[in-house]
Amino acid sequence: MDPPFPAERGVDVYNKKLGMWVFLASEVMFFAALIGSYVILRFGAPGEWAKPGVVLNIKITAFNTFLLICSSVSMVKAYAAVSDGDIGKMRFWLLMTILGGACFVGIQVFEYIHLVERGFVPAGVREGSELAEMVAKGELPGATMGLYGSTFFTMTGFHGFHVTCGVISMLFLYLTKALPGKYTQQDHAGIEVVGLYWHFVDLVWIILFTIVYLI
Amino acid sequence: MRTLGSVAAVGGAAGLLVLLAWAPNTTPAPHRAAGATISGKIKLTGKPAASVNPEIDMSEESKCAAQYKSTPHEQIVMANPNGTLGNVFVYVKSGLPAGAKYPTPTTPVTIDQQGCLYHPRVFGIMVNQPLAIKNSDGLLHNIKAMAKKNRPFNISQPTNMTTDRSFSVEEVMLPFECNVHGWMHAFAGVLPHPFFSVSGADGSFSISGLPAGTYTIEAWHEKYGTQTATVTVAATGTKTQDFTFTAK
Amino acid sequence: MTTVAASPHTGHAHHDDRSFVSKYIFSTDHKIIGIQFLFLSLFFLLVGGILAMQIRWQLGFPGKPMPGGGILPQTMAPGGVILPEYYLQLVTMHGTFMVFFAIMLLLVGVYANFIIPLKLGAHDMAFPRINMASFWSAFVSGILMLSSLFVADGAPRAGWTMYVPLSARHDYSGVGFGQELWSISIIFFGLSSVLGSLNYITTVINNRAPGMTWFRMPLSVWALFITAVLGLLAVPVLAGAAIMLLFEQVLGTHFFDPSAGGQVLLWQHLFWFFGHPEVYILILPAMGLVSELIANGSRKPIFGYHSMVFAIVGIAFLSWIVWGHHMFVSGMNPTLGSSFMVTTLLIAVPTAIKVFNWLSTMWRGNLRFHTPMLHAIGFVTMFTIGGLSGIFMAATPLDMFIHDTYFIVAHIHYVLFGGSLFAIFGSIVFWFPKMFGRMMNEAWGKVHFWLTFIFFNTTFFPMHMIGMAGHMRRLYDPTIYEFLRPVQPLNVFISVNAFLLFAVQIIFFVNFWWSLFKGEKASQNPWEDNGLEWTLPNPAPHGNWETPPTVYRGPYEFSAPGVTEDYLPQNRKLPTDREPALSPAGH
Amino acid sequence: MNWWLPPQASNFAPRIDGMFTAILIITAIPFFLVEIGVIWFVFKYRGRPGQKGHYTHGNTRLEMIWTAIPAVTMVALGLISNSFWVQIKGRNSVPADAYPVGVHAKQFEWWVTLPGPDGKLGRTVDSLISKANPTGLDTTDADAKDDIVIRNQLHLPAGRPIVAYLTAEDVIHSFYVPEFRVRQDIVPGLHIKAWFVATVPGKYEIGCSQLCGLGHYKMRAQVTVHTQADFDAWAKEHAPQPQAGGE
Repeated sequence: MDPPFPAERGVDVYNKKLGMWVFLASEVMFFAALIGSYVILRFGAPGEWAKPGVVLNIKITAFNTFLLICSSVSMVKAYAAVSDGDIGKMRFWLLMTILGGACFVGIQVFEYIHLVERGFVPAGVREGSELAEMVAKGELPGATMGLYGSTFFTMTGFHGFHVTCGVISMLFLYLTKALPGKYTQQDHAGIEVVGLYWHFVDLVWIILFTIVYLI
Repeated sequence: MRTLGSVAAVGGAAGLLVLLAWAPNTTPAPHRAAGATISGKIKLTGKPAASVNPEIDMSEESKCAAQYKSTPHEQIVMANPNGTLGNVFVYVKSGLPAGAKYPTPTTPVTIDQQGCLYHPRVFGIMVNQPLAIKNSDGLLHNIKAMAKKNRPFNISQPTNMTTDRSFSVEEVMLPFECNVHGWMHAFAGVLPHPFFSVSGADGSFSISGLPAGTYTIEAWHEKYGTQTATVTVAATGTKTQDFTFTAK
Repeated sequence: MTTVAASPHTGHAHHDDRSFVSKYIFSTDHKIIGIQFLFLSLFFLLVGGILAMQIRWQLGFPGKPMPGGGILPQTMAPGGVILPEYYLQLVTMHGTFMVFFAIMLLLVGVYANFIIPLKLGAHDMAFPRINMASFWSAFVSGILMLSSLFVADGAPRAGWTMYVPLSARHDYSGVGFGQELWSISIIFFGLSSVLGSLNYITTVINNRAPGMTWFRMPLSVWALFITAVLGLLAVPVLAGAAIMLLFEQVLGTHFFDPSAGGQVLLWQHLFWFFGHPEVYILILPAMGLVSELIANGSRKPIFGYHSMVFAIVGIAFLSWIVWGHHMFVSGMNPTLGSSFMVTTLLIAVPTAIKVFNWLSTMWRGNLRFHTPMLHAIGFVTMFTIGGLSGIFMAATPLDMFIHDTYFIVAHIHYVLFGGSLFAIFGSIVFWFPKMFGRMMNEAWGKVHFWLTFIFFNTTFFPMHMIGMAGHMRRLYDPTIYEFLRPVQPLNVFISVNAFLLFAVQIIFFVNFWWSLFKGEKASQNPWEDNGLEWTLPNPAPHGNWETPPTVYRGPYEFSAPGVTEDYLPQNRKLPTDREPALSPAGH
Repeated sequence: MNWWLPPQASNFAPRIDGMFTAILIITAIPFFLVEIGVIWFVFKYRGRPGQKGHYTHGNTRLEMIWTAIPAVTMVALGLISNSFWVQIKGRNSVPADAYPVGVHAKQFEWWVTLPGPDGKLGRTVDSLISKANPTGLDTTDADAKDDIVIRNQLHLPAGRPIVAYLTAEDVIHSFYVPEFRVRQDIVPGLHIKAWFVATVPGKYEIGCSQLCGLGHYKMRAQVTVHTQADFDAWAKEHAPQPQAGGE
């Protein structure tokens, strides 16, 4: 029950927002499990980890990261706009956010396709592929490529899944709430709540980008 | 929706797997048409090292150990007194008319686990022909079929019993092992046609019922590898083709 | 997902004009969802029991054809003789069903849903639709898990703890698709659990009726609240692990594959990091529910309410830093073992506080031995044994001997059956009138309790002994071992009593179904309890309250001086009570 | 049948059993306190119509007491058992003169390597593992020449420290000898040591106590503890034939 139904004072946060905070707590644990496993596996790995930038294309992903951060900013702008009661601006910035997220997913899919073509798969390196030759030449450490593939695709894959969910729910809000003008200066919980989720996803990506691509 | 979806998916997948595992074959027993025969002997030159067939310590399986007067040995190399080699799988590798279909026999091939060894150790079986896995020891054996092309299985038989299985695609050779008794190994040649044979105690084999043509024959031994030969046969009559393996 | 959270709920108890489907199947009413969970979890409780009976048959009479086993397919039990592969499936699925789908759903699914809003004086959960989603994903999860028994090569065979590499490699275990189904099912289960938890937490924080301050909340709500926090944070870890396991099977990843640098112990760390909070998810709510029953049955305020709350919080906190005690002999660094031992032993402290407080609650009470009270007393006595036997395995050197023996099996059954299940039986009887408007039959309820109590002990106590004799877990045929042949008669004894234990549960099921339709109509407050739920008609209407109740006192004001009855509902206004300060509307 | 712990046959057994008894006594106190308390209250305070319970919300001092006592006991217990734990499994607890034996677990067999006269175990290499050489013993290694490799049998000299080098080929197994009170999981990819002293000559059993698959219950080996003299005789008699360890 959302207030005004009279209730004992809880935290001064309305239910949907509180619910999202609570949900994000569980998301933190989920990613903590994946990232923690990655850290453990990488430190316990038999020998060298592949050098950054050899398998993964840092430039494209860096741009992708930039894109996601921008979409976070546009989300903030959308929220600011609706708080000022400027519905038109809110629509615009929400659309920008959706586009940013969609592009991110698109680029990630493109990146996956490219990696698989080069022979980088969750199981490690595909026989007879370009990367397999590099392993044979000793440019890549064969011993750890299996772990590399497993952790990379699992972590980035599930992040991508979260971004997709975010884009879908934002699109849903845009079509069912923003366009029909259901959001007002007083009532715009959806924007704020989905915004929280979006910033979280963004934050997770910055961590992933650092530990998976850069280090 | 999601509920129905996943349930249906699971159901479907389950059904599919079941079909794969237990595809029934009701084709009548083939009546082998008269045709050419390829027969011969598998010769063995040289003397295999004593260590080639290691001793088996069956002490913990008294039931099995009781069946042997002297210490049992593995039968990796079955060197016959007459200088021939047994347990060699000989089969037509290629040359058969493309697209020819051969009826699947319904009579099962039986592999018996007796005295903690597989009998036979090497055998041929046709695709979809039933394989009767028999446990005559009355103690736990597990049968692990380490198939690459077929669906692998790993089942157990805690007591006297028979389990039926079959294989859906050609696979030469398909190894079996028992993990409870690490020395137990067997090999099956799964073929889509009936033109195979295993050399016996006299080292001889014979493949009959072949239509006229030129065939590549392969002889396989679990330790000494494979040898091939090309043989041309007329509509009838017998061709002799020997193989010679060298003991290492 | 956030969009689902929108809840256009209008809390009007009168003119309930919902269609049958929206009322009973895709219902958003927390009470209906609780009842749906009740039927679902009781079903899985039955399934788990049936599997257990087959396990006991094989252990008591190894290799003998099982009566009625003939109906099982050749791949499970040819001629009724259970095969090792089927035995391992039984062991695995019994654990999985009982832990995840029976006990956990009964406590967290049924009572969190049914009790929290009622006891807090809320119209419904904070997010009714998420609540519904939580039930249906649990349902899907259960169906998937059940279906794994029927796919080719059957259900998983690696034990409910799914230790890799056995669970990760089909050629090691001989399992097929069933293994993947376990992981998929667990992922759905995780979703359900998280959706449920965030609902409970939000509701408890924000939707308490005026005057229902934190320390006026019933202990059951406290326990369920803390449990929800544990579930919220622990289950995602399991989901993550299950996903890795799934990828290991279908994508050929190498997380747990030592030949490619993966780490086998990683799974155990992830699993038990979830698994130990899970253990308390399975017992904390039971403790809370029992506190209600004991206070009501003793007609006395709960002894040391605050220390009870702090004990719950303490146990919950410790549960995060004890997971290693499942891994003392797993090859984990022994120094870690030392620290985990200390934290584990410390859990005995809050647990002891609770037990002593229950005991002192009965002290100088005016005890009413209704069925719920009997079950509550059963809980206290049996849980004490389970708790104390835990100290044996907490001591690392001793654990080296009894780990993975039947001593552990005995311990967990004393906690989960003697503990949780007694609390659940008691609670079902206690809240039955509020759920269905009828009473369960008291006489048969008492018979069921006593027979269960007796056969429970004759079944599980001897397990301590065969454990001391060194009886390993998950053995298909213990008589293979010379040192176990002497204890085989005890195995037979256990099996026979297990069958009897199962048989007497029929009394409960019959009583349950009979009372559902024929039980005597319940008065509004049949147990003379103080909880807000008892101020509602039976069964409670949709939306619970037309005007929210106002709370003036704690939940355990039994036998209060200056009141004629020996109970005092939380919302009855005495002349001395002041109105609570309301939170500003729309805070 | 035996209603108590199995016979003691290792240096650890007496102390572990001692702990068992000690904890049994410690736990017996609260056990009887609670159970007798419950029974007593059930009879003494059974409900009488028209009567009320005693109205109290608790007693802080009392609660302090029954918080403090368990806390102290548990910490003490922890410290005591930890000192012992360190002796059993501690990183450098293995005596220097311990007699090494290799125990290699695979579905569903135990392969034991005894060092032979030189008292040194030969190097083992996973890549060498084959049907003919189940432990992957590297025969080029000088120490390996006299190693004795046997299946499902473990022969030990009594009265001297033994250190078992535990390796697993496929899944997790667990080395467990009840009479020794010794249990250690064997994890693929890890090299784990377990040490003990077998004190009483005789025959015992190794059981696999970690679920390892279809044949788990059948994964059993015989332990024979000899007196030093018998052991040497046995070792001489089973000195490896040239082909021990395959070609």
